[in-house]
Amino acid sequence: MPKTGPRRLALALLASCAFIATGYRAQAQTKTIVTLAYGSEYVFDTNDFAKKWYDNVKAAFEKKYPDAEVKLVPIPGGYPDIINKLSLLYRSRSTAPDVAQLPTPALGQFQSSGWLLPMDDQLATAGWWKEFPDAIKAEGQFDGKVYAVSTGENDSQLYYNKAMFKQAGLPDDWQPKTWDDILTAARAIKAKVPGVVPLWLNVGTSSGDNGLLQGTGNLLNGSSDATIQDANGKWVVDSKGLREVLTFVKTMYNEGLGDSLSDLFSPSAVTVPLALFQKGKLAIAVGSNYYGGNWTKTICSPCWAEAPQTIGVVAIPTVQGAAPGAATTLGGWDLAIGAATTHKDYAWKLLDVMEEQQNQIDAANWAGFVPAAQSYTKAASFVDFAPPYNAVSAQVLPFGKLTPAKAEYEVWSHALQQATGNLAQHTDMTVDQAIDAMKSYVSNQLGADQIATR
Amino acid sequence: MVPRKGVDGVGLLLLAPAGLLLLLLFLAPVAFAFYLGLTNISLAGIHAQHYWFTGAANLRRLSQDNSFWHSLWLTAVFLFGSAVVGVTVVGLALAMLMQHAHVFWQRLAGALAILAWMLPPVTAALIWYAFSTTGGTLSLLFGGQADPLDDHPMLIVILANIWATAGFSMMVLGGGLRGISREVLEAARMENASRIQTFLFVTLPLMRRSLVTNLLLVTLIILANYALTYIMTAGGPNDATAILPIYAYQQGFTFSNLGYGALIGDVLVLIATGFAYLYVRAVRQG
Amino acid sequence: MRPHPLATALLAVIALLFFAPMLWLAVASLDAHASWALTWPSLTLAHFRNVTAGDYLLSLWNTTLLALVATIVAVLPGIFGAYALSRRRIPLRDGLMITVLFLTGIPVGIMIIPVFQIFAACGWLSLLPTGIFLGANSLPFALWLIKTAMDAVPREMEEAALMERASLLQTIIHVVVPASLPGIASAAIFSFINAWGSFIVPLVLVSDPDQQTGPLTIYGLIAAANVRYGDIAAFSIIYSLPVVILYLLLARSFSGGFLMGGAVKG
Amino acid sequence: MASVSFDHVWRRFGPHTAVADLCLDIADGDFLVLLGASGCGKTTSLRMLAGLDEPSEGEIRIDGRVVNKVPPGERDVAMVFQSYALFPHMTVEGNLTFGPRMRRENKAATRARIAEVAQTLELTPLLGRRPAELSGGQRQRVALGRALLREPKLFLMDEPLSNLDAALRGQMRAEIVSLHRRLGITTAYVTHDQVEAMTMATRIAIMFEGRLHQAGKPAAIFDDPASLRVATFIGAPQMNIVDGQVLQADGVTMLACLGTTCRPAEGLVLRAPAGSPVRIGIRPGDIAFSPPHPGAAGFSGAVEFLEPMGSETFATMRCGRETVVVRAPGRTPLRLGERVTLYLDGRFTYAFDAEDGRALIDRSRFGLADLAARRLPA
Repeated sequence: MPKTGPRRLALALLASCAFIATGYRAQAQTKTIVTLAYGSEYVFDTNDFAKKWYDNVKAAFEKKYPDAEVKLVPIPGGYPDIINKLSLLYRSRSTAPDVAQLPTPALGQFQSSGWLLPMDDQLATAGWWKEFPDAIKAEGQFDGKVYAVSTGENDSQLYYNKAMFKQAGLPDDWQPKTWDDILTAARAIKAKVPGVVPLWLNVGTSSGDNGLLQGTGNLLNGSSDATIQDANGKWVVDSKGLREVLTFVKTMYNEGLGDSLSDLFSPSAVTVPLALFQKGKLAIAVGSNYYGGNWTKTICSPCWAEAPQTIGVVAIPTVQGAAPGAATTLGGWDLAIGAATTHKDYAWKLLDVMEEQQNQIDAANWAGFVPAAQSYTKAASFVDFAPPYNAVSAQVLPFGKLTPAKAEYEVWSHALQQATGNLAQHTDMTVDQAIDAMKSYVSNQLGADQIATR
Repeated sequence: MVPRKGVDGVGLLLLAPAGLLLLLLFLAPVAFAFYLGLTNISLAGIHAQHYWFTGAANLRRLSQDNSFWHSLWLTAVFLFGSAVVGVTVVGLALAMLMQHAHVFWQRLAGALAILAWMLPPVTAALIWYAFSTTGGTLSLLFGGQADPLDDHPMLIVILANIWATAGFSMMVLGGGLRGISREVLEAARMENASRIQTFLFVTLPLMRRSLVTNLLLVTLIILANYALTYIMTAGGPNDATAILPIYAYQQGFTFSNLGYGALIGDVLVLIATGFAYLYVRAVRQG
Repeated sequence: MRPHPLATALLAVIALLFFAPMLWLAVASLDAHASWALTWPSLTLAHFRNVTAGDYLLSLWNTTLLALVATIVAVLPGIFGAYALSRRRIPLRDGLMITVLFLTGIPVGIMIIPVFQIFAACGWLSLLPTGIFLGANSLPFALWLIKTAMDAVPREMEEAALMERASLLQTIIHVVVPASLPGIASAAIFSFINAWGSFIVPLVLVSDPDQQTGPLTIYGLIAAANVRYGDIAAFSIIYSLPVVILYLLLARSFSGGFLMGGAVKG
Repeated sequence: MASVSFDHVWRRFGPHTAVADLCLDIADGDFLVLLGASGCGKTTSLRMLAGLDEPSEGEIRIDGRVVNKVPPGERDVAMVFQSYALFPHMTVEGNLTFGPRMRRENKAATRARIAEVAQTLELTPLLGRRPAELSGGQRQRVALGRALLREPKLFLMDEPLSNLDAALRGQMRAEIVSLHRRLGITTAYVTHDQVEAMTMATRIAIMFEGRLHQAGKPAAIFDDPASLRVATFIGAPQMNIVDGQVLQADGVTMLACLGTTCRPAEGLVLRAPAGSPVRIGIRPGDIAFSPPHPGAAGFSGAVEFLEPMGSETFATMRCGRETVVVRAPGRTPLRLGERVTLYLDGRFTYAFDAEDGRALIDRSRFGLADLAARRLPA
């Protein structure tokens, strides 16, 4: 063997590394390519609608700007998977998407990572932006600049089966004023209507933060004290509000008013009530605004066009009926431009196309959103898509509260999910124990000086 | 000819591709993981791009992290149940029964056990999720309303891991059993030993080495293959199955603490290294 | 030996237990109204039709590519490396072998974060480099398996080739490799299955959706807003098929238990 | 065909010396058997000759050319390994063609050669089989065939018959010998089996612990062992060794042992001073039950043990403090415990130095036949 052997080998290895590295980037491009990343299996009601909507956006954009091309980057999996994948994509300049659809609660993390570009200048010229309610404008705002804009909001409401209510001697035009009213109705159902789940409320860790948004988070926002992070930036682990929520969960599961653990803890827990309602197995649910849309003929997931005759909808009351008398979480999906983009003009133009009225209403209908722009929420094509549900969800939207847009929020959220899950699973657990567990978990993860009790 | 003195250039050249691959794509990342474990790098947030060495801060946090110690305990239970009790016992039972059963069932059981081992973890997880959730096959055996996965999550996860690894164990132990000379067993029979006595006093002692190496290998395999558990339960319900690899993933990817997650991963590396060390010793002593 | 009825009965029970979880997969893949529950199916082939098109096939193709790259990366350097370790004078050989053995015990999940950092910096977040990484990941075990097999090849056989004026490369290719083929084959199968089933690695390291692999497709479906149980089951069956075929092809060698026999002997 | 010469060859493995100062010539056309117990360095010597190993010191020459650094493939030697080293994944034909394929020899010519060699070794019907499907003898012939196909100038064989059963071994012995006679190729053959050495070799080289003790024609090694080690190694049952003394009486040198004396044959020189203690060696067949010449002095022995072998019986006799084995006829009248008188024959009595075991009687001028024909002195 000649002495140069190892060196030649090293050179060959280096060359092949360079080849791999460049081979994937150096495809000849004539058009400007704008990448658009989004959750393909989770955000829209079915993946067919996701495909349809993004294909529409792509076609519309490319028609308007013939020298540019949209490369779709669909991300499969559930809520945490989408966040993880997006975080990973952003970490490398070569894979960071130009435009991405991000969930509201994760915006703070993405912004503070330096991955997002502020777009105040462009927004100043956008008509739709002026129609956004302030609460929704705020969700993408950090240090006075806007980094993300809503592309649809989710809020929650109470759904109930009118036929079962009749059978249980309850009014079919139900107007609960307090949480006790909800429990009372559930108890009546349990007594009079056998074989059905009286009340659905998402608890536990299986759906991640999203489970909280569609479940107990709504109660917290309607409690006496909804503070999650106090004025000093500390995380609230014991408060009157938290105790009210945990007591509600404990009462509900101690009395057997809730669903089975396997439904609650399944990875697709948040969609369980949809199927249960359709099968006539569920009386009341604290659920997200998209249920109504899912039942329509258009979405058909599951198909149940007759739902409005059976399933009523009403705002979730506050704990004792205090003003404003309705509570909901607020959270949706936002569009943001990546800081690593090399053509931010096209990125903005793509974002602008996505915010057009028809696209926003399609997204709202197909993904079960409430559009952010106020004129869109009043458009017949939205309201009449899923009556009476869409009207109610549009009404409660202004009462929504945002969750803190911090990475640490995930820890707090996980602790509350654990607390509610444990109360549902272990009927002998007390509220004090649940609070203690939450306190120790958060102080463990974030540090003892980062927690607060109120 | 291998040169007797000096540097064996040809030998080193032959070893070079494998050595470089291991160095660049194995040892370097492991070393890097130990470094990251002592930094404040996060998946997203202000420390995503700009992170730095934080010394013993993560270590201090680890020592006070109840979730970590709980997770360590869960890992011990999990490994004991699946590797020590499960795979060794089931694997040995399979290997022994294979020698004595009717050939049809021998083939069938062997094929199923090895198939279960070869199935991709995602498929195995899917199968077991469906098997053990309400309404699933297992649930039907208890009347259809039972919810084994949520009522006994650790047990089910252990069973799933046994199911997915016993075939491997069966092959290793089967090899060991075949290595025992028939004459030794016949000698025991000539001494009037019963089947059970023969098993206890002849077969088992002769299998000692196979059993030990099998146990250690299986432990490493199960520890590495946490995708099965992750997909079935994601550590739930309520962290009941949050074994160390899952807790590391959770810290890194759910809570965004990549650095702290890496440190928990490092603990796992140390545990795995411990088992590997025991394995080497067992092999050496043979 | 004469089969023992009790042993047969026990083994039959175990066989059934191993089969029971698989039942759902078969039923759900053919059931028009599939769910997690095991129910009498209303037969349909729609699920199989659904999952043998477009993106599904693409993800299978990607998995195949990934597994093949990983196998080649593990086996080729594995053969030459194992030969060097088995036959050549390598300084600190025992230390190296023990290091290699330690490496086999390190869970791949641990390396995912640093490897991601490295790949992101290199611009390698795609299928081919991921396959190379998975190959490197299987390499220690492959080295160990192949070396064990080569140690068992009589040196005289190589010397006989040497006497016939065969070069070192010819000797390795024509004599050593065929003679240690069982070990090499098990290393190849191990690497292939490892990469084929790999879930977390491509999840993190492959960024292009067009390069998504089979397990991610399944996982994506499980966590979807709208779970298509039948499609998942059907796709899982198709995705697992190559592994089953591999098993059937090699069933005879497996029954010999060769796969680990060598490695365990150390 | 070739001649070989080992010139002060040493081979050390760390502190261990496998071959020490080996000087040995193999003449053109010789069948040299390297004989010795396992670990004596004979295989190492062969491997150095093959080029599979390299001397630490000294030179090996083939046809006068120093080959120390010549790779095995270029020495024009062929080797048959103890395990045959057949390639298990190739057919018999594949094994035979391997070498020519490696050397890129003409394919048609190779085919013709294979047919010829297969014919010679009766391998023709086996060409399509794999080694696993062959019997031990057949494998042996394939290994031989592979070596033959080379048409080498030197044949090396490393215990080629040790894996065969006794009957087959005898048959193959004859085949190899006749092959050698026909082809006349210089052969170096390693074995620990003295029967193989005696029956096959034209010359034998005996090694102990890395050292060559004696080289010569088989009969010469048997008749005139250069040392006690060689004397006891060759011949079965072993030569009896007893303590003795050199006596000088009336100007006649005598050997005394077993309570009797004997005189070496005339013309043999005993290289030891009178009165010195020696080791006396007598082969079992050279102890007689009747006086070899009138007036010969006998000694008494008691039958301790009988080993009837059919055509002969070996009797272990106790003679005072010593025990000797004596060859008796097959249907011997001897009974256990019986006391008989035995006689030594001075012509066939060997003497060795009590210290270093070297032979004290120089017999190189006489073969045993010469001695047997010679009348004994009274």
